[in-house]
Amino acid sequence: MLSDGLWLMVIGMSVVFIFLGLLVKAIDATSMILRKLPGAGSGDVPSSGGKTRPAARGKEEIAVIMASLADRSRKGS
Amino acid sequence: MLSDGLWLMVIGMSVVFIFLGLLVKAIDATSMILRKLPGAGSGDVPSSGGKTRPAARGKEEIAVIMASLADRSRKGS
Amino acid sequence: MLSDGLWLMVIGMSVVFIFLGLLVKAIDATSMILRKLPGAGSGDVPSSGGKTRPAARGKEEIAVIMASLADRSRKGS
Amino acid sequence: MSLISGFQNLWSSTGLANFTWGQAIMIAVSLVLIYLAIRKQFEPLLLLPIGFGGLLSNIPVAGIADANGFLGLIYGFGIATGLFPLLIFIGIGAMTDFGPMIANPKTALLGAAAQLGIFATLLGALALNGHLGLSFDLKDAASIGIIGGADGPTAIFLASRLSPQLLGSIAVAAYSYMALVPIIQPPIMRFLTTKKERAVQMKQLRNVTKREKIVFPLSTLGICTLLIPDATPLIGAFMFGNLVRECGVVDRLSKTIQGSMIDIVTILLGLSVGTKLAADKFLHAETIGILVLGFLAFSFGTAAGVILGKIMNRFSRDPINPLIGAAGVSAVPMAARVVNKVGLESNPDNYLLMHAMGPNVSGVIGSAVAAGVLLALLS
Amino acid sequence: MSLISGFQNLWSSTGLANFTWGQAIMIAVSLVLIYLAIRKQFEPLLLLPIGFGGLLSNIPVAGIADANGFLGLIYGFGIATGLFPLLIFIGIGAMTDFGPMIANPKTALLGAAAQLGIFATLLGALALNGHLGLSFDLKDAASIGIIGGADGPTAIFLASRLSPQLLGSIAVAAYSYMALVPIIQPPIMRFLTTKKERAVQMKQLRNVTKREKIVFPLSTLGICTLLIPDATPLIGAFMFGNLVRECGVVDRLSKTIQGSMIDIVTILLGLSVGTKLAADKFLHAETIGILVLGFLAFSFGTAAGVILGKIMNRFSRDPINPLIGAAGVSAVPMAARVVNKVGLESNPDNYLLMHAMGPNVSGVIGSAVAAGVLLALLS
Amino acid sequence: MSLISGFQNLWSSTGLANFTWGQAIMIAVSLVLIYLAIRKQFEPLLLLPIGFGGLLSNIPVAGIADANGFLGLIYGFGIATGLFPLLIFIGIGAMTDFGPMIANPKTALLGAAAQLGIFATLLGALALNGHLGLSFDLKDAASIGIIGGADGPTAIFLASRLSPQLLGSIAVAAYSYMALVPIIQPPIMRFLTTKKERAVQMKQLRNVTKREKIVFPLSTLGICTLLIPDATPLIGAFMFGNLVRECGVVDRLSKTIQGSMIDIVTILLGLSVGTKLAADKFLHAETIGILVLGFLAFSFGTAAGVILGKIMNRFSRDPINPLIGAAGVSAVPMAARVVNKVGLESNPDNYLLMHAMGPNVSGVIGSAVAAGVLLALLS
Ligand code: NA
Ligand code: NA
Ligand code: NA
Repeated sequence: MLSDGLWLMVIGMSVVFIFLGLLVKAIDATSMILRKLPGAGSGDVPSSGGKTRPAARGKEEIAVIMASLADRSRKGS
Repeated sequence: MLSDGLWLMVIGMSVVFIFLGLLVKAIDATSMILRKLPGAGSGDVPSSGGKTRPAARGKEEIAVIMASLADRSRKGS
Repeated sequence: MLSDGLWLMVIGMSVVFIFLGLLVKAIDATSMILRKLPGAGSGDVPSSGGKTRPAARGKEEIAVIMASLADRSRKGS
Repeated sequence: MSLISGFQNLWSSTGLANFTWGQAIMIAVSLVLIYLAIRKQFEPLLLLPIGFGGLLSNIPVAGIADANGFLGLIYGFGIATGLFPLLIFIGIGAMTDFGPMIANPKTALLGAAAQLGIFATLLGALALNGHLGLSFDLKDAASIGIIGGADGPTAIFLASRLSPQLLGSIAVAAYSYMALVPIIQPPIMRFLTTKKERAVQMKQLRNVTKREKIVFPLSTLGICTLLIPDATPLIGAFMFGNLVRECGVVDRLSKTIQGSMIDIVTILLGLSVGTKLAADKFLHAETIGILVLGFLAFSFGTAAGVILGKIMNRFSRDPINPLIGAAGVSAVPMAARVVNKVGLESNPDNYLLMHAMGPNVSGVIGSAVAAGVLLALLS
Repeated sequence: MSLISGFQNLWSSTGLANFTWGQAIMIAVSLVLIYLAIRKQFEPLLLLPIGFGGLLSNIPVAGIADANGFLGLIYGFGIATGLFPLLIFIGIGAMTDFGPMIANPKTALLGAAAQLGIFATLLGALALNGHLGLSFDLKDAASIGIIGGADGPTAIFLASRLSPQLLGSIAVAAYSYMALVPIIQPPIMRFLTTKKERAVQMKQLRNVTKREKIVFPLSTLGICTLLIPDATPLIGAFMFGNLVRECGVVDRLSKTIQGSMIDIVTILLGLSVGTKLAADKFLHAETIGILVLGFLAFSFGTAAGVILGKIMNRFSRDPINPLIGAAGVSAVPMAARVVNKVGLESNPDNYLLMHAMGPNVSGVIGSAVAAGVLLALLS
Repeated sequence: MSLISGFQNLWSSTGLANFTWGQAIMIAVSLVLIYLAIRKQFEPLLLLPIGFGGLLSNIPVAGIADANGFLGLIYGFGIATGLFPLLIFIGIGAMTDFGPMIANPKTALLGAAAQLGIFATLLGALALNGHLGLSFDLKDAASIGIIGGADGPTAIFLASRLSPQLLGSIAVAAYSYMALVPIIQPPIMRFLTTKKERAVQMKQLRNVTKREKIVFPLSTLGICTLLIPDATPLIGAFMFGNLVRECGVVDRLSKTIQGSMIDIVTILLGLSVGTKLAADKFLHAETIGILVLGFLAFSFGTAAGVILGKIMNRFSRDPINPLIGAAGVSAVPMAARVVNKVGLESNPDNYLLMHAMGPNVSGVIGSAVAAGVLLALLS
C-alpha cells in the first residue's frame, strides 16, 4: 500500500504542476492576445489591478490593504 | 393536431381576455368602493401612485425614473 | 386521562421551576467566579449591559429604547 | 379535442365548478387574518404569510397544499422535519439580549410561573374531551396547551411533532393572541394587584459583563442537557443564536442570521403553515375549542406570573413589582411593553420595561423546557 | 496500482480522452451565452449562470448534470418541483408597481392581446411537426409557445412541467429574445403604425391610493381562483410578493425578498437550468426550430399588442398611443422603455414610459393565465 | 400514567441518566473549540459553529446528529451531497482577487509545490497504518493528506466522499491548523532561508486589466476540464464565483454571494460538520493520528513552497523572495500576512503581501486539483 501511496504522490504532484504550468502559459497567452486586440488599450479600464503595485508603497497604504484583507474574513481557504 | 392547436388558441385567448377584462372591472369597482368608504379621503396617503403622473414631467424627471427602472434589474419577466 | 394531565402538570411545572432555578444559581455562580478571575476587572468591557440601567432614566431615553425594541420585530416569541 | 370538449374540460377545471363551502369559508377566514395583519398589525410578519398560505391552500383543483404542491413541498421540507422553527429560534436567539435577566436572575422564576398557562390549558382540553363533540387525546391537549407559551416557533415545533392535524389552528391561535396581549393582559394585571403594588419601584439593574453574556448560553444548554435533553433542539438553537450574537467574533454571521436568514425562513414557514388552513384540515369543532382554550392559556399564564410576582415581592429583600410577572408569558417584547405601560398608569416615573425583559426572555426558555417535557413523556 | 496503470487510469479519466463532439459544441454555445451576457449585457443575471451551468454540464466524466451531480441535485430540488420559478415570482411581485395599470386599467387589455404570440407560436410548432425532421407534440408546442410570454419564470415553470427535455432551449430562447427586445420590436412597431399614431399624447395618469394597491393582488388572485386555478401557483406567488410590497407592515420581508432571496434563487435556478444545455439534451434539430419559433413568438405578440392598441385608440374616449401595446409582451421593464424611446422619435415631448408600464405588467399576468390554461388542458 | 411512573419516565430520559464517558469527553472537546474560536479567534466563523454542533451532537437521548435529527438532516442535505462545500467555494471565488497572480503568474508554481504537504502526509498515514493500533486505508490516507491543502471546503468535500467517518477530525484539524499558521510557519521559514534571501525585494507588480481577470476563470476551468474533470465541481464552483465577481454586470449577485449566501451556508455547514464530533464517530485512536499528521502536512507544505522559492530565485531573471513560497499552502489570506510579517523582520521596507497573494490563491487551485486526482483514482 505504501507503494500505491508513492505512485499517488508522483501522479498527483505531476498533475498539479502540469495544471498550474499550463495556467501560467494560459495567463501569459491571454495577456499577449488581449494586448494585441483592438480596443485593449483604450476601452479597457486598468481595474483593480491597480491595487497590485505595492512594492513601492509606504507603510500607511499597506496598513489599509491589510485591514481590508482582515475584513475579507475568508472562511477557511 | 393542428385543429387541437386552434382550439387551444381560441380557448386560451378567450380566457386571457375574460381574465384581464374581469380584472379591469374589479379595479374600477375597487376604486369606486374605496372612494365611498369612510376615511378614504383623509386617512389614505396617496402613496407611490404619486409617481404615476409623468405626462407633464420634464425630461430630467423621466431620466431619474428610467435610471431607477434600470436599477430594478427585473430578472426576466 | 384527566389524571394523566394532572401528573403532566405537576411534572412539567416542577421541571420548569427546577430548570430556571438551576439557571438562577448558574448565573449567580458565573458572575461570582468571573469576578474573581484575573483580568475580570480590567479586560472586560462592560458591554451592552450598560443598557440595563433604566430605573433612573428620563422619558426620552426610554422612548429611544422602546423604539429600538419596536424595530426588533421579534417574529412571535 | 373539439372546441366544445375543450371548453368543457376547462370549465370542469375552473374554481367556480369545484368550490366547496368549506373552501369558501376558509378563504374568508384567511382574508380576515390578512386584514388583521395589515390593518391591525396583528403579528404581520407571520399572520400575513399564514393568511396568504391559507388562501392558496383553499383554491380548488390547484392542490397547492398537496404533498407535491408548491406549499406542500415546502411544508414537508421545513415543518414536518422541524427545521424551520429551529432556524427561526437561531434567529430569535441572535436577537435576544439576556442582559436584564442576568442582572437580576431571580426574576427568571416569574417566567417559570407563567408556564402554568400551558398545563392548565392542557387540563382544560382534556376536560373538554368528549363534550360538545370535541375529541382531544393527550398529545392534542399538550399541543393546545403550548399556545400558552406564547412562542410561535415552540408551538409550531411541538404541534408538528405531536398533533400535526391541529397545527393550523394552534399557530393561528398562538400568533393571534400574541398580537392581542395588549388587550388580554391589562385587565388581569389590574384585577390581581393593588395600586400600591403596581407603583413599586425596582432597584436599578447592575452592569452585566461581556463574559457573563458569553457563558450564559453555554450554561443554559448545559442544564438543559442534564435535565431534559428532549428540549435541546429548541434550547440549543436558541442558545447557538445567542452565542453568535454575544461572542463578538462572528458579527457577520450574527447580522445575516438576524436579517436575511430569519426573513427567508419566516416567509417559507408562514406560507407553509398556511397549508394547515385547508378546509379539510381546519374546519372541525376542535378549532373553536382550540381558540377558546388558547385564550384561557394566555390568561392563566398572565395570572400565574403576576401572583408569583406578588409572593416574591413579599419575601424578597429588594422590592419586585408584581406586574413584571405578566411578562413571563413571553410574547417578546410585546408583553414587556404592556407591563411598562400599565406600570406608568400607577406611577408616571416608574419605567418597568427593562425589569420586565428578565421574565419576558426567561419565559421563552420556560416554554421550550415545557415543550421538552411534553415531548419526552408523550412522543 | 503501478505508476503506469495509475497514469493510465488517470488518462482514461481526463477530459481529453472522453470529449464528445457534442460536448465541444455545447461548450462553445455556453461561451457564446456568457459572452453575450457580459459584453452585450443580454439579461446577464440569468444568462451568465445559465451559460456557466452549461459549461459545467458538458464536462466529460464529471457528471455534474447527473441526478446525483452538483447541479443535477439542485435541478431536482428546485426546478423539477417548480419551487425556484415560483420563489422568483414572489420576488418579481415584490419588485412590481401595479400603480400605472390600476390608474388606467383598460390598458391591461393590451397585455391580453400580446399573448397571441404564445398561441400563434404553438400553432407554428404544430405546423412544423413532421417537417424538417422536427417532432413536436401538443405539450412541446405549448412549451415553445410560452416563449412568447417573455417571462422567464413562467416559461421555465411550464416547460419543466410539460416538456422538461426542451427546457434548456426554451429558457435560452426566452432570455435571449428578452434581451433582444430593443432590436426585435421597433421595426414591427413602426411598420404597423402611422407617425401620427406614434405621436399620440395620453392623458396624465390619476393618483392611485395605497388601499387600491393592497386590494389589487387579492382581487387578482380571486379572479384566478374562480376562473383558472391551474394558474394560481404562478399568480399566487406573484401576488403574494406584491402584497408583501404594498401592505406596508412587513417591509423587512419585502426588502429581503427583493434582495438576497431572489438573488440566491436566481443563481441556483440559472446554474441548474444550465444542466439542460448538456449536449445529449440540447443538440437536436428541435432546438433550431425552437429558436426560430421563439423569434416569431415575440414578433407576433408585439404585433397583436400594437394592433389592439390601434383599435382601442379609435374607439376610446381618451386617446391611446398604439405603441404601448407592444409593451404587452412583458419583458419588464425593457419593452416599456423601448416604447418610450420609439415614442420620443415621433414626438420629443411624449413620455410614454408610465403609460406603457400598464400593459407591461398586465402582460406578466396574461402569460401566467395562458400557462394556466395550457396546464389545465394538457397536463 | 402515575406520578411515580411519570417521574421515572422523565428520569430515564434525562441527560444525567444517559450520559456516556465518550459524550462527556466530546462535550469538553467542543467547549475547547468554542473557547479557541472566541478567545483566541481560531477561525471563529467555522470553529464556533462546528464546536456548537459538537455540543449538540453529544447530548444523550436527543439524537440531534441522527439521520432524522435537526443537524443530521442538514448534514444529509448539504454535506453528504457535497452541496455546501461547493456553495462556499462559489462564495470564496467571489471574494478572491486573482490580480496579483495574473500579474506575476510564475509564482503560481509555488502554490503547486506546497501541495507536497498533501501527498507526504498521505504517505505518512499509510506508514502509520497497522502501527499504534491505527488503521488507515488509501482513501483515509488521502482524506488526511488533504488537510495539508489548508482549504476547509476542499477538505470537507473530499473527506465526505472518501472517508465520511473521519470528516469530524479532518475538518477540526484543517481549521485549527489554519488558525495556527502564524505559529507553525515562521520557524520553518526562518530555518530554510538565509537572512539575505528573506530580505530580497521583488519587482513591482504590473497592472492587470479587467479583461484578463474575466478570461482567467474561464481558462482555468478549461484546463481543468481537459486535464482532470473530477476536480471540476470544486474548480467550477470557485471559478463561477470569481467570474460573477469580475464580470461587472451582475454586481448584485456578487454582493449576495459574498454576503448572506456564504454566511447562511457557513452556519449550516459548520453546525452539521459538528455532527461528526459525536463521541462514537470521533473518539478513536485514529483521531490523534490525524491531528499529528495534519500538523506535519502544514509543515511539509510550507517547506516545499519555500524550497521551490529558493530554487526559482536562483534561476529567475527577476528576484523572487523564497518566503512567498510559504503562502502556497493557502490558508488565505493568513499565510500571505505571515509572509509579509516575516519579510519585514529582515527588511523593514519590504512589503511582500501582494507578492505572496499569488502563491496563496494558486494554492487553493492546487489543492482542488490534487483533490480531483485523488477522487479520480480512489473513488
Ligand atoms: Na413562553
Ligand atoms: Na408576458
Ligand atoms: Na491549498
